[in-house]
Amino acid sequence: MFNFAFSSISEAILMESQNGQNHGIYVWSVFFIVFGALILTFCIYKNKIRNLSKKIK
Amino acid sequence: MNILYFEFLKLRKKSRGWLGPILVFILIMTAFPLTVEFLNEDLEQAFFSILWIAVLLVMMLATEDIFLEDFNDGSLEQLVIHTESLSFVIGVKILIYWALIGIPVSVIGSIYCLGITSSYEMALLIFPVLLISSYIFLNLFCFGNSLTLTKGSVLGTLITMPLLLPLLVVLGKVVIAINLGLNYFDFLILLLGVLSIIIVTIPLIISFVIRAHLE
Amino acid sequence: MIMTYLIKAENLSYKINEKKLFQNISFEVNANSALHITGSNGSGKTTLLRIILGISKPTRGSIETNLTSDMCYLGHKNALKQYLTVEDNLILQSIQHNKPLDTLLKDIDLYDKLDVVVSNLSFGQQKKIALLKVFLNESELLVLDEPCVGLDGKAQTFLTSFLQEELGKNKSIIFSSHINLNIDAKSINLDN
Amino acid sequence: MIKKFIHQFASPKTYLKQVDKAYSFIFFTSLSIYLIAIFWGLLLTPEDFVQGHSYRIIYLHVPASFISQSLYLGMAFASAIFLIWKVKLSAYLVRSIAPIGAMTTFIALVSGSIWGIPTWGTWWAWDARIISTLILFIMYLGLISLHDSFTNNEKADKFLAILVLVGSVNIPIIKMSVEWWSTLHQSASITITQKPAIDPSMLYPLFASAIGFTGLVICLVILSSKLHILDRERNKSWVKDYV
Repeated sequence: MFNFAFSSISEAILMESQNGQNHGIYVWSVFFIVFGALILTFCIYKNKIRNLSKKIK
Repeated sequence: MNILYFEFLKLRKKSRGWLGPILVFILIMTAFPLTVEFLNEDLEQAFFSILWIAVLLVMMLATEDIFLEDFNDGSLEQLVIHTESLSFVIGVKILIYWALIGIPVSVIGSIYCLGITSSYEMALLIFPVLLISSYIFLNLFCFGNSLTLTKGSVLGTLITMPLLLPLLVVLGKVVIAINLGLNYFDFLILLLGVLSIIIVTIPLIISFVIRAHLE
Repeated sequence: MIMTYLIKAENLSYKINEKKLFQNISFEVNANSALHITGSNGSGKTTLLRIILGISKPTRGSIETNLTSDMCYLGHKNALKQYLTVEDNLILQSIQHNKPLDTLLKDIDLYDKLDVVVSNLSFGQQKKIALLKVFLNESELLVLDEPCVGLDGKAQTFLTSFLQEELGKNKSIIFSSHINLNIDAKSINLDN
Repeated sequence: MIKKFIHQFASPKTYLKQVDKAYSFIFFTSLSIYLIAIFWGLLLTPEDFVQGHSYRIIYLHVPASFISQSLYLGMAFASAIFLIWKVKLSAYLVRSIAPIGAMTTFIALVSGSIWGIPTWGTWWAWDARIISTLILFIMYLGLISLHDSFTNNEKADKFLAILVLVGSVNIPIIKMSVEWWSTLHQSASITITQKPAIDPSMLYPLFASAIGFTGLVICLVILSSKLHILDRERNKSWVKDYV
C-alpha cells in the first residue's frame, strides 16, 4: 500500500499504462491546473484584502 | 374579475407585446426549413427541437418587459398599496399573457407540426403539450425577469435558462413517446403536475421579489 | 370629541447602503389635518412617504396606522399607461364616466382630450389626469408627493382649494412640496 | 430568543475575530493533509486495471466536484437563514461563497474533461454529469452577475438568496433529468448507503484528499467573506479598528 508505483522519476512523469498509453500528461496537467487555480485564488484574495485594508485605513 | 379585464386591456392594446412574439414564432418556424436540405426526413428530425427552442425563445421575448413597464410608470406601487393579494394579480397577469400569446403559439405550433409530419394524431397530441409547456416557460421567465427587473432581460434569461433544462428533457421524451405510441398520458400528467406547482409558487415568489424591488 | 390618530410615527430612521438618510422623525396625523413634509433634494421626502404607505420599511422606528380605507397616493410616477387613451387609463383606475367626472374634466380643460393617447399629452396634462384619481377619491388619507410639479397657475389654485375643501370633509392629507401651498398644515423638515 | 442569539453570535465582527483565530490552523492542517493525499494518490497507489494510470485524476477531480455541489448546498442553507431571520452575515456568506463555488466547479469541469480523453476517448461527451456540472458553473456565474448588477446591496442580497433557493430546488431535478436523458459517466464510486466499489488502498487517499481540499476551500471562503465583509461594512467604526 505504501510502495511507490513507479521506479523512477521519468516513469512517474510518463505514467505508461498497461495498454501502452502514456497517461502522465493528463494526470500532471490536471495536477498543475488544480494547484495553479488554488494558488492563484489564494493570491488574488490575499492581495484584494490587503488593498482594501489600505484603502480603509 | 376587474383585474382580469384590466390586464387584458393593457396587453391587448399593446400589439407589439402580444402580436410581436407570435409573428416572431411564425418567422422562426418558417425560417428553419431553409437551413436544412429540402428533404422531408431531415425536416421531421429537426422539427421538434426547433419547435421547443422557438417556443422557449418566444416566451422569453414575450415576458421581456412584463413587469418593467408597470414598474417604470408607477402602476406597481399603486398595486402594492391597493390590492390585498399581489400574487393573485401577478398570477392573472401571467394567465392573460398565456391566453394572448401562449395559446396562439400553441395553435400555430400544432399547425406547423401537421404541415411537417402530416399526421393529424401527432398534431393533436402535441397541442396540449405546447399549451402546458408554454405556460411553464412563461411563469419561469417571469420569475427571472422579475428578479432582474431594471437590469434588462439578458440577465433574466441567463438565470432562468438553467432552471428550464429539465423541462426541455421532458419535452424531448414526449416526442419519442408519441412516436413509439408509449405512455403519452403519463407525460401529460407529469407536465400538468409541474404546472400546478409552478402556478401556485411562482406568483408568490414574484410578489415577494417585487415588494423587495419597490422597497 | 376624542382625537384618534390616523398615522403615528415614532423615531423613524432610514439607511441606504449603510448611509443615513434621516433619523428620529416623529409625527402624528389626525383626522381633518394636513402634514407638509419639507426638505432639500435628497433629504428623503419620497422615502418617508413610501414608509407611510407601507411600501418601504424604516430601518428603525415604528409606524402605526389607524385607517378604515386604502390611502390615495400620487407619486412622481403617475401610473398612466403611455400607449392607452385617457379614457382607457381612467377605466384602469376604476373611474366611472359620470357627471362629476365631466364637470371636473371641464374645470381642468381636459374634456376634449378623452380619446387622446396619453403619450401625446404634455407633462402637465398627464399630471392633471393622474390627479383626477385624487379629486374623485373616497379615502380618508391622501398622500401626495410633489403634487404641484408641472401644473399651471390655474390648476394649482384649483388643487389647493380642493385640498382645503377636503380637509373640511373629515379627510387628512400628507404631502411633500417645495412650493408652499395655501393649506393649513403642520410641517416637518427632514434636513438636520 | 433564537433570533436574538443568532444575531448576537453572527455579527460580522465576532465572525471575523473567530475566523481569524481558526484560519491558520485550518490552512496548514488541510494543506498538509491535501499534499500528503495527493502524493499518496498520484505516486503510491497501484495502477488501476481498467483505466491505467489516468484514474489517478480521481484524487484531483472528485474532491472538486464534491465540493462544488456542497458549496451550493451551503449557499442554499445560508440563504434560508438570511430570508427567515434576516441575518446579515449569512447574506455576506452567500455572496462570498459564489465565486469560490464557480472556481471549484471550473476545476471539476476541466479535470473531468481532461480525464475523459484517455478513458472515453473524447474530452467532451454529452453526459449527464458533465452537463449538470456545466449548468452549475453557469448558475454560479449567473448568481454573481445578478448580485453585482444591483447597486443597492440589501436588495441584491435578497434577490440572490431567492435565486439560490429556487436553484437549490432545481439542481436535483436538473441532475435527475439529464441523467434520465442519457448517461455515459461511471456511476458514483462511493455512496453513503452502499459499500464502496473501489479498493481500500485507493480509497483512503481519496478520503484524505477530499478532506484536505475541503479545508482549503473553507480557507478560501473565509478569505472571500473577509473581503466582502470589509467591503460592505467599510463605513463602520469597528472595521477601522479591525484593519
